[in-house]
Amino acid sequence: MGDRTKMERRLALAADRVARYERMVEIRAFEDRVQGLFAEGVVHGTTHTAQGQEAVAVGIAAVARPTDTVTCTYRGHGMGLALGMTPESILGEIMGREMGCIGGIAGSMHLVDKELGLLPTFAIIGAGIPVAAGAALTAQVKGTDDAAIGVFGDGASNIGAFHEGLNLAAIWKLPVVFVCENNQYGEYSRINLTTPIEDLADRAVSYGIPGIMVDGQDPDATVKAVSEALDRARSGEGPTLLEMKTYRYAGHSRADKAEYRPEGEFERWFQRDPINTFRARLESEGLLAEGQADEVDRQVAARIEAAMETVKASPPAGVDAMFRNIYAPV
Amino acid sequence: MGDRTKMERRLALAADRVARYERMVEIRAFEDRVQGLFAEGVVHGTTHTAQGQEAVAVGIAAVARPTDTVTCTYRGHGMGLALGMTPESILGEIMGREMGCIGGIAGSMHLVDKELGLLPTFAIIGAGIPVAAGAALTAQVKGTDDAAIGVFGDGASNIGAFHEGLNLAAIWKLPVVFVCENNQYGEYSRINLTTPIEDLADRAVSYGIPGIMVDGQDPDATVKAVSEALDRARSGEGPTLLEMKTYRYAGHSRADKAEYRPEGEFERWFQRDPINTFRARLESEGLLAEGQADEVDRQVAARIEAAMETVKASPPAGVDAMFRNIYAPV
Amino acid sequence: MARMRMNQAVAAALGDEMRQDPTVVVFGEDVAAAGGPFKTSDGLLEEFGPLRVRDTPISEMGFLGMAVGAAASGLRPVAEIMFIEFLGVALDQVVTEAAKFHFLSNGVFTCPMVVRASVGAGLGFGCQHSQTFENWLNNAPGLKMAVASGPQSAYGLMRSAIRDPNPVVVLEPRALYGGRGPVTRGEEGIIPLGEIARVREGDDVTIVTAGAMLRVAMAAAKSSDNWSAEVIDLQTLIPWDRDAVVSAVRRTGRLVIVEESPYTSGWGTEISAYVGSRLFGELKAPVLRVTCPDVPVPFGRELELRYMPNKEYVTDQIDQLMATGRVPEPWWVGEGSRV
Amino acid sequence: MARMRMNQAVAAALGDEMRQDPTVVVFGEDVAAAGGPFKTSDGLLEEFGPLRVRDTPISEMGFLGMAVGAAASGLRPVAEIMFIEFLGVALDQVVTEAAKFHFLSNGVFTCPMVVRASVGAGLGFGCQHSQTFENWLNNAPGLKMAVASGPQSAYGLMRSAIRDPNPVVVLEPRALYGGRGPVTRGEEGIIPLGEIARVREGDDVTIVTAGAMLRVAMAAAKSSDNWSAEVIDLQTLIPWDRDAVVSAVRRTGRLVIVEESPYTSGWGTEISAYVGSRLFGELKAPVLRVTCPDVPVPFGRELELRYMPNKEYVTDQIDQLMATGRVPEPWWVGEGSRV
Ligand SMILES: Cc1ncc(C[n+]2csc(CCOP(=O)(O)OP(=O)(O)O)c2C)c(N)n1
Ligand SMILES: Cc1ncc(C[n+]2csc(CCOP(=O)(O)OP(=O)(O)O)c2C)c(N)n1
Ligand SMILES: [Mg+2]
Ligand SMILES: [Mg+2]
Repeated sequence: MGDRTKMERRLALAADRVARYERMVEIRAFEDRVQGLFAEGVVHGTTHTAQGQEAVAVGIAAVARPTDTVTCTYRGHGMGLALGMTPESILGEIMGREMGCIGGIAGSMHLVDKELGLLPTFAIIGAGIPVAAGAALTAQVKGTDDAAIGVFGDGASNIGAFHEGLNLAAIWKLPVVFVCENNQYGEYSRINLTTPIEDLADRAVSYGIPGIMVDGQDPDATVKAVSEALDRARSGEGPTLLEMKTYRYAGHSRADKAEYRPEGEFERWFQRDPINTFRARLESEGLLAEGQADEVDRQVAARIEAAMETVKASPPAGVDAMFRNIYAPV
Repeated sequence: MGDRTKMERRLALAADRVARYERMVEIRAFEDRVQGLFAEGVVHGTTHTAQGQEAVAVGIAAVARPTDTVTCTYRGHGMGLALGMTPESILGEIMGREMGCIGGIAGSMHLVDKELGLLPTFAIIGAGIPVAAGAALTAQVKGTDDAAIGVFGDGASNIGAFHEGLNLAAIWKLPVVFVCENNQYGEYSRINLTTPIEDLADRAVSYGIPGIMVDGQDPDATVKAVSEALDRARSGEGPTLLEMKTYRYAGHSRADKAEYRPEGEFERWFQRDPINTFRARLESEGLLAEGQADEVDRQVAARIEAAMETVKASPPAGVDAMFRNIYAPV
Repeated sequence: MARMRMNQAVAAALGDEMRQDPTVVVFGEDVAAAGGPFKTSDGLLEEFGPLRVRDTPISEMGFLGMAVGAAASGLRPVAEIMFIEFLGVALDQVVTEAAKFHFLSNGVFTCPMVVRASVGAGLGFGCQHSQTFENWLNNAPGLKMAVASGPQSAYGLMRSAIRDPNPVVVLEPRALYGGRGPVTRGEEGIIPLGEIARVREGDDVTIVTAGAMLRVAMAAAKSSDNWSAEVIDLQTLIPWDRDAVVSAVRRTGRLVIVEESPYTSGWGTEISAYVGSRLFGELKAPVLRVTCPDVPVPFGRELELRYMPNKEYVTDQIDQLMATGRVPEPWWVGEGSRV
Repeated sequence: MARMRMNQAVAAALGDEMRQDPTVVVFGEDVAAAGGPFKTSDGLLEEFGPLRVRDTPISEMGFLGMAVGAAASGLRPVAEIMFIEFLGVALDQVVTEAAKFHFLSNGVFTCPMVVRASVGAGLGFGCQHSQTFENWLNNAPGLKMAVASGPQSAYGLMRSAIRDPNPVVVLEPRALYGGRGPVTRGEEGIIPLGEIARVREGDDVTIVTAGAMLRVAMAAAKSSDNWSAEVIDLQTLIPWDRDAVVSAVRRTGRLVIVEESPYTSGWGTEISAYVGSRLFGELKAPVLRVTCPDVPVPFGRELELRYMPNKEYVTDQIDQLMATGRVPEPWWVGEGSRV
């Protein structure tokens, strides 16, 4: 892995399934480490981690172009890493350091990287959905074949912005892919308590667009689904709703121990852990050699630890940062 | 007809199809007269009339109880009359008179009658939809078997409040019926320009509730559909979405001549005019005797003219009305 | 210099910018085929085509969100909110997303979007279609807000708003759409954001106003023999030109704000509080806010006219201020309402 | 008189009202099974059951609309908006529907609903989860708005809010939820809406504050030897008790507002403008607003503490006011930001 640039990190995923595996391992390790940080109480505020959902982020990043636009939520570290952001720039933001992607002034819920196509992530449920459609509008008006990807949760599919965003994108046939990460929970509520249907992909009916259920635990499946939906988008056929069935291993945020989960649920999902399953597949296909996976684990851990040290040693955001970038100069 | 009280007017519709016919004629005549008023320029502001949609309003009023709650839009005169409001109380409001249902302080878009179950009508698209669900919540919590009916347009089915209101009602199995008056237009835009699907009833799929298409030009059909949906609601089976296919004869509001309509469209719909069709049916069934319909027309016209005279002769809202009812006394 | 109605001036500004800048797009409910419910985009669809001029479904949250995304990725969207009240279903995108977009991108993204909204009373639309609601927007650093007071200002402010790299809300008093006036088009017609217009010179009192109240304030100022009033059209409400207003008031010694909004916490409240404190000890009279009462906007021509400040009322209030050196009671105190 | 945390006091108020009045229902996101994201409804589901205590889908517009309908038809709903920002997706129901409901029903319907919302900075939630946004609500006649400053006031105001026949928004500063204090329950613990609390006596200056800033203002008032400050907890922001504030300030001759909000058009602006004009010529010093700067709320403990007024800053500002009789520059002028 070493110290590749973020664009190298991004492009690595395109063709290389082993790189996708590595990135999933990185996300898992990063999120575990971040959770630890908060548990230690060294970081202010809150955080929302994405262990268990790695295959969704990697599936998107592997097929989207850097010139495509991605909107994402406060649960964004995994997506950021997948898209190519460095651990330092995310960790820096989480820890309020100048080297953070927003100068350390915004915290864990807000990540951004223009070169990688990531708009500032959204802490308001549903807000990023019509925004993704807006980026797709740009592509349509300018006549590029770029597309947009709007990522949001199962809970977000109940809010008005979801309905309005999908409807607008459908009627204008905008080049956008809506990815619903159905991780089974919105905060502390299981999806069935707040949502009267089983498969959120069915909501595509309301907009006359394809609604496709995807195994969100399988990076080959997520890559395929996103790739097909992006092709549809780029060729002018309009939006697609992808429901990625996945699972949130951690609690909703920093303090949540997820004690509301039915017994055995986590264990059942963990049997289909995206990392373990993918490793086994790559090993059986001969793409990962004996022992290579362990080596990846070690390298990743070292890389995260190094990032942690770098960030810890770096200066915090200064008071002056508060006054920067309020208005863009005319 | 004569001078029946509003409650008599309401109850008249329950069993008597001829009364429903008369009320439809009344609504048509009332709306035509109101349009004339605005064309003459004697009234301030704007108005939205409902010629062509009479069978929807009458269908609801015929089967809902006065203890049920109805939420409705700015296009509310027909619904108000159907529910039993007197022409005077509506005309008084339209013309800014003290005798108007809100004391003449609110104008054509806002009607109300608590005894008849009509909440203040909503001038913001979609706003009444979750409000209807809220009235249904009251019935559910109090354990009555009352229900609520939320009426809104085709255009409103694109706004977030629609999505959120139906979703909430569905997950809590609230006793509410959602009636979408699909009159083919939202303002000056034909529904196909803003809505990517043909049948709005299909949107029920998103909430796991029945979505039923109804011939909104046939009062027997609307009565039947609302009646079945109310039964469902009252027996605890939850909400229903009824899409009433109908047609707005007039323009969107006061000034609109509806020149954007495709040629022949009005004429095609007018062939299935709800009043004409229903009259023919009642005549063929022997419920309306020869010449009786014409007599109804005359009586209704006279009744509306009398109301007009009464209202014109009545005092306008005074300045003091501006300061009343801002806060309810503690 | 052509004479045109204010709605035509808006359409002219949109057209002129669209001609120069192919990234400007216009959308909203019935703005394309119908040319706008108030004809503020008449002719744009015909000239610029359906890719750049679009009718949206009724979904303000959706299409303002779309404006944010479009602005961030290279367009300059102008979205119409038909009546300012409808922003109540979409405020999040303006105040919590757009206003913070540049900040949240570490200064890398900009969000050059314009939200046009018609505002105000006077046309008999009743209490859910007649408000101004500047207060929804005036506590959101990152956002700009301007308000048109006639054809030229509608034209000039709109062009600046479209060029501005920040999200700008432009309020257009609905009652002014039909009013005609001369309009200078092109670069000379552009009015920079953040600057006042001194519309009238005067020595005894500075009237600060905006939007539809400009003509009321002007009428009052012209009609009085008792005092001579300078009249300032604030034009940009956020950020407002504090220095210009303070120095104007320092000269006359008196500040009167004429505003179409309920009394409590209208936009003029900030002007009053700021100037009152800054010029403490230098003023000859207390700052006076001439506003609407704290009630929902009534329907009915007479009541609506009564609701809004009018020439006679403004004149009378200033007469009293000059005579007594105290803030006079507003008219509605006699009607049983508190200030 | 039990000691409890403010979040417990909120739950106690809800429970006490629910016990007395079977029409009170509580709903919001995760308020039932989880007892509320901030544990402000802990135990209610267990005691009152799932008919009256409900978890909603994420749909603020939907469930506030539902509150309007429920209130109009015979319930007294209390709906939780987890962070005030989320009202940005639902403001319509509060400001355009609920606030005008009684008016639009000719006085026949009432709309006795309560919207609880947590507000403010201090917990590191970043710029989309730390604002106060009172300004969204302060120009909507028909609505009331109160803000809690600790356990007792959270308890007492909430009970009044639930009993009030009008829509009431109750703001709860999130940073105070964990703070403990004595709480008188029952009828004596109830605090009427529309009244101030004079929390401290003093002669030189009247500090008007609310919510989380009460403790800051108190700390400053207690620590100063240079001046003696009366401290008023405004408690109800709409309608605010003008007479009480005016007569208090008349006595001390100086008004300082301490407020957690950006400077421009925070709630204190109205207090400043109103009192400044009413007491023109009677004040010994200009009205001073001690607020946050006009920036998005920053993340990071140090920066957040810097962002909000703190004891030292309030003290220093008042020291300067007393010494110079002028409004001092706020701290951020030195940082390159305008006031
Ligand atoms: C409009 C709005 N309402 C409520 C919240 C609080 N909130 C933050 S995360 C969350 C749950 C979201 O669930 P889901 O969409 O499934 O995403 P996940 O957290 O599972 O990734 C809620 C309710 C919010 N941020 N915005
Ligand atoms: C939130 C909101 N957006 C826009 C409007 C303006 N508006 C009033 S009526 C209307 C069309 C509504 O169409 P539909 O729902 O089909 O009802 P119809 O008028 O046909 O009865 C629009 C866009 C509004 N009142 N509220
Ligand atoms: Mg989820
Ligand atoms: Mg319609």
